Amino acid sequence: MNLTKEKRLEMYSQMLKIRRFEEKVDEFFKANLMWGTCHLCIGEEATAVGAIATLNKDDYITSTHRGHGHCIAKGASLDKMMAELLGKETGYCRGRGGSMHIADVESGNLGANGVVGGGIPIAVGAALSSKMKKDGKVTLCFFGDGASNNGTFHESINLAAVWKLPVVFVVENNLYGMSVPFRKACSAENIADRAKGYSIPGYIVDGNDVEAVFETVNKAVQDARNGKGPSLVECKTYRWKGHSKSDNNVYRTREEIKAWMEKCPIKRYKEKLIAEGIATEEELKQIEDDVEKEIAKAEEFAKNSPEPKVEDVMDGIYA
Amino acid sequence: MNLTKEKRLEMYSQMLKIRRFEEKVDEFFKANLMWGTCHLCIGEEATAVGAIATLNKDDYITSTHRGHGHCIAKGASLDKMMAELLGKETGYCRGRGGSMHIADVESGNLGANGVVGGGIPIAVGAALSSKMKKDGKVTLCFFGDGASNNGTFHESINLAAVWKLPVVFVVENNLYGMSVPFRKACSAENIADRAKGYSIPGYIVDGNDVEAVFETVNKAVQDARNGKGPSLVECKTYRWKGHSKSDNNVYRTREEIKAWMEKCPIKRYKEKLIAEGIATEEELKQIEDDVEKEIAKAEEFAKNSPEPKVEDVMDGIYA
Amino acid sequence: MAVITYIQALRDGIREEMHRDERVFIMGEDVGLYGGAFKVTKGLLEEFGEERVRDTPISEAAIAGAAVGSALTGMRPVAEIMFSDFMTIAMDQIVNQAAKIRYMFGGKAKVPMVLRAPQGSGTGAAAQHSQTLVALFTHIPGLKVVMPSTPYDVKGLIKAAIRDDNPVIFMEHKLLYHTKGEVPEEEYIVPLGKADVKREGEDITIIAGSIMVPRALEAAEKLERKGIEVEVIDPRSLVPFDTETIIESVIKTGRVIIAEDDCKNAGWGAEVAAKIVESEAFDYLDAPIKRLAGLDTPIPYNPNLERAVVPQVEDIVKAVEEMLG
Amino acid sequence: MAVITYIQALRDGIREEMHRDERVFIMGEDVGLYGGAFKVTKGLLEEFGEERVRDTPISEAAIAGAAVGSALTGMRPVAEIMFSDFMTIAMDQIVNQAAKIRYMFGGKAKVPMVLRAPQGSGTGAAAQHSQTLVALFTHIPGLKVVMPSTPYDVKGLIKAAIRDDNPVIFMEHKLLYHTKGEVPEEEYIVPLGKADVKREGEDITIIAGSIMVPRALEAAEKLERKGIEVEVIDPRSLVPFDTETIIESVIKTGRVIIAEDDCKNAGWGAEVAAKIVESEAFDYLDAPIKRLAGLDTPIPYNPNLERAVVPQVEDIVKAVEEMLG
Ligand SMILES: Cc1ncc(C[n+]2csc(CCOP(=O)(O)OP(=O)(O)O)c2C)c(N)n1
Ligand SMILES: Cc1ncc(C[n+]2csc(CCOP(=O)(O)OP(=O)(O)O)c2C)c(N)n1
Ligand SMILES: [Mg+2]
Ligand SMILES: [Mg+2]
Repeated sequence: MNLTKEKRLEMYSQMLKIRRFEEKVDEFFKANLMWGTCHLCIGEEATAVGAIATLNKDDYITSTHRGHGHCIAKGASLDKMMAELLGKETGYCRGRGGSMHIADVESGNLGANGVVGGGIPIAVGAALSSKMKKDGKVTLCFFGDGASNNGTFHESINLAAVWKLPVVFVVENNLYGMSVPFRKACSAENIADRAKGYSIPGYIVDGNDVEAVFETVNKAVQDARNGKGPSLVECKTYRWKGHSKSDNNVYRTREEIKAWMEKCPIKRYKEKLIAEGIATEEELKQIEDDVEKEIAKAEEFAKNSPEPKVEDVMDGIYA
Repeated sequence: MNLTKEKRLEMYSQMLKIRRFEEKVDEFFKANLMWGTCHLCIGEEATAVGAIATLNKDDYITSTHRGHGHCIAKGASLDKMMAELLGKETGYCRGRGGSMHIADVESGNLGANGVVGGGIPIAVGAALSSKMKKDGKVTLCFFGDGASNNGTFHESINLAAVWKLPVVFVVENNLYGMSVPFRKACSAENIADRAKGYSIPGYIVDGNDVEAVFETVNKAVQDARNGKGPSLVECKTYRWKGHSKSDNNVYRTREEIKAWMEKCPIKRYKEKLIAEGIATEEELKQIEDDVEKEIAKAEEFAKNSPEPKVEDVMDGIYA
Repeated sequence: MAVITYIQALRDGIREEMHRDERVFIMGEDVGLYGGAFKVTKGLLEEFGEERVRDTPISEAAIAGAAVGSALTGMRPVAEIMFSDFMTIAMDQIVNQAAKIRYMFGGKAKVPMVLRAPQGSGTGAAAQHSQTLVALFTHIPGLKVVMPSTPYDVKGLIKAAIRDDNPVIFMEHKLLYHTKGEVPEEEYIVPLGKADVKREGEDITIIAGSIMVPRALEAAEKLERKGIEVEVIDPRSLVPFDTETIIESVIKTGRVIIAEDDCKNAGWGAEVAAKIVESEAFDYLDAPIKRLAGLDTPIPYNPNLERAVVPQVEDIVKAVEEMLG
Repeated sequence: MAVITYIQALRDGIREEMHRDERVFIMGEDVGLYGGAFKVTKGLLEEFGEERVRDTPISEAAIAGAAVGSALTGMRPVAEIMFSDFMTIAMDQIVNQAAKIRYMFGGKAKVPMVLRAPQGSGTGAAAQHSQTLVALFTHIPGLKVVMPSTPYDVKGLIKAAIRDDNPVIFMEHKLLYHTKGEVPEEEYIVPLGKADVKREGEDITIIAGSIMVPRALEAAEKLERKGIEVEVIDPRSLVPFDTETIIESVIKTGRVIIAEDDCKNAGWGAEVAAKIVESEAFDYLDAPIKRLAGLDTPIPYNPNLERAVVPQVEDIVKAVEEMLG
């Protein structure tokens, strides 16, 4: 692995962008500016960023209900994301989709998904396209530990494996599916253990270590691109916030949350970058300021954007 | 394992009964006496018999579209089975179900199933009942290699494993799901390899060796009964006939079929019983004659039974 | 009579049945400690323990299938699907197994299970969490389909559903959960298949279900002030369906609006309309039947759009005035 | 014009589209060497090779989902589900993904896929292999739903479906596969959303779909001998639906029978009935609309029972005579 300084700073910037974006969304919710629900990925930034950093610009991803991080890492415009969250016409989905459906198919983001496990077969289909078109693209398929117990996990990975499709399954194991602990829902010791049942490589990686995620997913992506078929990468991580806005976190201890917050992927990476002399405090400060500005700009864009017209409500059902 | 002579002869008798029953059904089809379709299990008798011989009378099974063998091994009346196949009022399902739906819930046969993989979660539910009622029963869940790629396989085994339910999953791997060879449909080397992904024992057994099947399933059943949770037993076997009546077998070679016919589970067991001095030719002949009579009686019963009345067609939709 | 919420009444109904019959148990995603996504089962884990209040993995097909299997073998499961949209994942188990087993088995087995789920839009949850799919289940013989609109009904109907020996699809509405109403202290049952005249009137019949019932009643009050007497009938259960009560009302009023919040095309109101025109009430119709239904679109996220795609009180008022005007 | 079978016409349509557009490909269980359970795709593997004619595992959700994903990224999958009953297993992918993606994504993506399956009873396959579930899909905005009854239509409609940029549910009927009809040598398309008057008549309109079309035509012939002129209309596609053609006919005849072989309750005919009574045709109705539909029961195995649960030619004749008599 040869991560350039540029790539590293880019990853740092992306993680920070995700963190600040999510904090802003949380703020919007608390201020009753946002409608519906949403699932923040604070604490899990390294998985999205490390994994997606391995891709080419035109590769595909499929994402989940907890998908803001994936979008941002895939290079989404914060303006359009924020506008979508506020239900505006300028949002990625013209205000029709909201948090759980942000997508940008043109740029390879095949969409968040409100159905747990619902995106996994779609990723397989995208990889099938790539195989048939020989376009050299790889699809990264994100899902959670909870989704790994859904039938789609099984059918999709099996199909991808028998067809040797260029797709990498990235499971973000944050130890809970909503309130249910991993151990009570999943019979596997590690989700990666399931890989053997599909004769594909299974990897376990520290999901809070962005470079470790990069390294492992990168190997899997290269294999996929080289026609070696799919892999399953399990990233062990944790979400700091409740499952969704309405969650009062009764199922976890303060201590557990605190312990994981100490493993903050962003703080950790910052320390590493400085300790290893890759970047100076000032350089990182500059990045932080830039992110701040981008968030502020997105907020403004979103707030100043027009609502969709009610008379256009039937637009976009059929092509 | 201590198989008594009685048990062994019983198993021989059962296998033979299945073979002759299926041959009779085949005959009915060729004579246009039967309606619909049906899936014969000729060649696979040892899996049904060996597995079900481990059960108590009141234990449960769930079966498949290829289910006649399971029914017979569970002690079904051939009269009522044959009557059902002929669509008669005296059949197990009063002529409403036919081959793919023979069931006898009272006696623990929770039914064949026309949906591949459809019975697997039902087996889990039965085992859940047993656990909650503490009735000490075990459920044997049969399905084919093809079904092991369906989402229900995954969801059901996972659920049974996390709840440690008394159920044994018996997959009859006959190398084909309809026309599609195992290797092209299933990414696992062996289906039993998938057990690890659920942290349960996985066994592979010669499905044409009735005592080997008995031995392995028996261990799994004892474990289930003793609260140790589920296991997955893969029986390697083969069907001699086409997938269903309309199958012209283009996807298999004559040689392959012939090679497997030489591994006939019944012939093999007969030779063993005689070679090991467990039974005499005469004793086995007696069994064969008894089976013959039972089949003839069932045929007569079925043919002489009345059709259901058309005006009763709406009976039995709701309880 | 105590005035309690729909959710409380529903929970009380389940709780009472669990006390009455130890075969009754609950399973679903996050139904235990968390009390369910909408808190319907809150406190039941503490009361009945982990054996009878079971958190499941996110495996809808296995949830429904385990319900089928346990019901078939003597238990009486009440399974929650977190959003009715996800019943699609369990659709084979519902449509091909639960609904058909009894018939396929010659009437010799039974599948006494309840599958509960919240339906409907109005919470900003967008297209995959807001559907009203009740019509799909209505089309499948072997299922019963219930859709209560008040605290009184939800309690009485959940008890009837749990006692019923057939698979019952029990559709709650998210926007009803926190509505309040009178509920007797004494035990009662609301039988499946009995419509309820929520309000009597001579001028027009509104057949409304689920969230459309309070909307129709509110509209009726507004219309009363204009001298229009609206009869509001809540079928409560779609299968079995109380055609009789509806026919009677139509014969009386001669005018019908069917108010539903699902998509109009092939929605549950279509069947109601068809039933009416096939009946003797046809000759009494003074105007074409009107279905006031959701637009045929996935539910949008934006609140203004979301509100626009299902009928609101003012739409009902307008439709009545148009029909009478 | 050549006289060929429905199955041949369907296969020809798929083959022509595969030649025309290399993005079109086939997947499903046993669609390759075996040619599909009903042999619709027979010979296509030999013609197009394994990349474009793909045997899948028995994984209906993954089949539908892979279709969605490949359609979303530029391919045009034609996926076969072996029996339409098993579409229930793929229901989330159909209802929550395929149908909704475009709308949820703000109209900025498209999902051009076809999901084909045989429906209907009459083959002794019993309750889990004989359903007509077309009404379920009709209720889901974002899907198109097609149900061809003749060799001519099936060819023209499969071509239109493959060229359509939306997910199309394409429901064939097992009993139609071996029926024959004229099919032009030249290329043609039957547009989605256009009903076809299969026979003109002045006395009564029968709206029939799928297998009920030949039955209605046979009944019409019998009735002609008794001096009754029946108009038979085949909607061909349920979504989009050609209301206009039907309204016109009803206005002309004043009498309607809807002939469907699915279960009556909330079947596709309910929506047709509702559409008629909501329209200007209401005032022209000389009699209540009659739905001649399947009984509300799972399909039984015994052939006499099986035959009894769906309308046959003689039932249509009788219904017409009753309505006119
Ligand atoms: C099929 C389905 N079932 C249930 C839900 C409700 N739900 C939304 S997120 C969630 C938990 C998902 O857990 P996991 O896959 O681990 O992802 P995480 O939320 O932890 O990121 C649940 C149960 C859903 N959206 N889809
Ligand atoms: C869900 C589903 N998909 C497809 C079918 C059609 N079908 C019936 S049996 C069969 C093959 C099953 O293969 P396997 O599970 O290996 O059992 P086997 O027939 O070999 O005993 C198929 C595809 C079905 N009945 N159910
Ligand atoms: Mg999780
Ligand atoms: Mg097999």
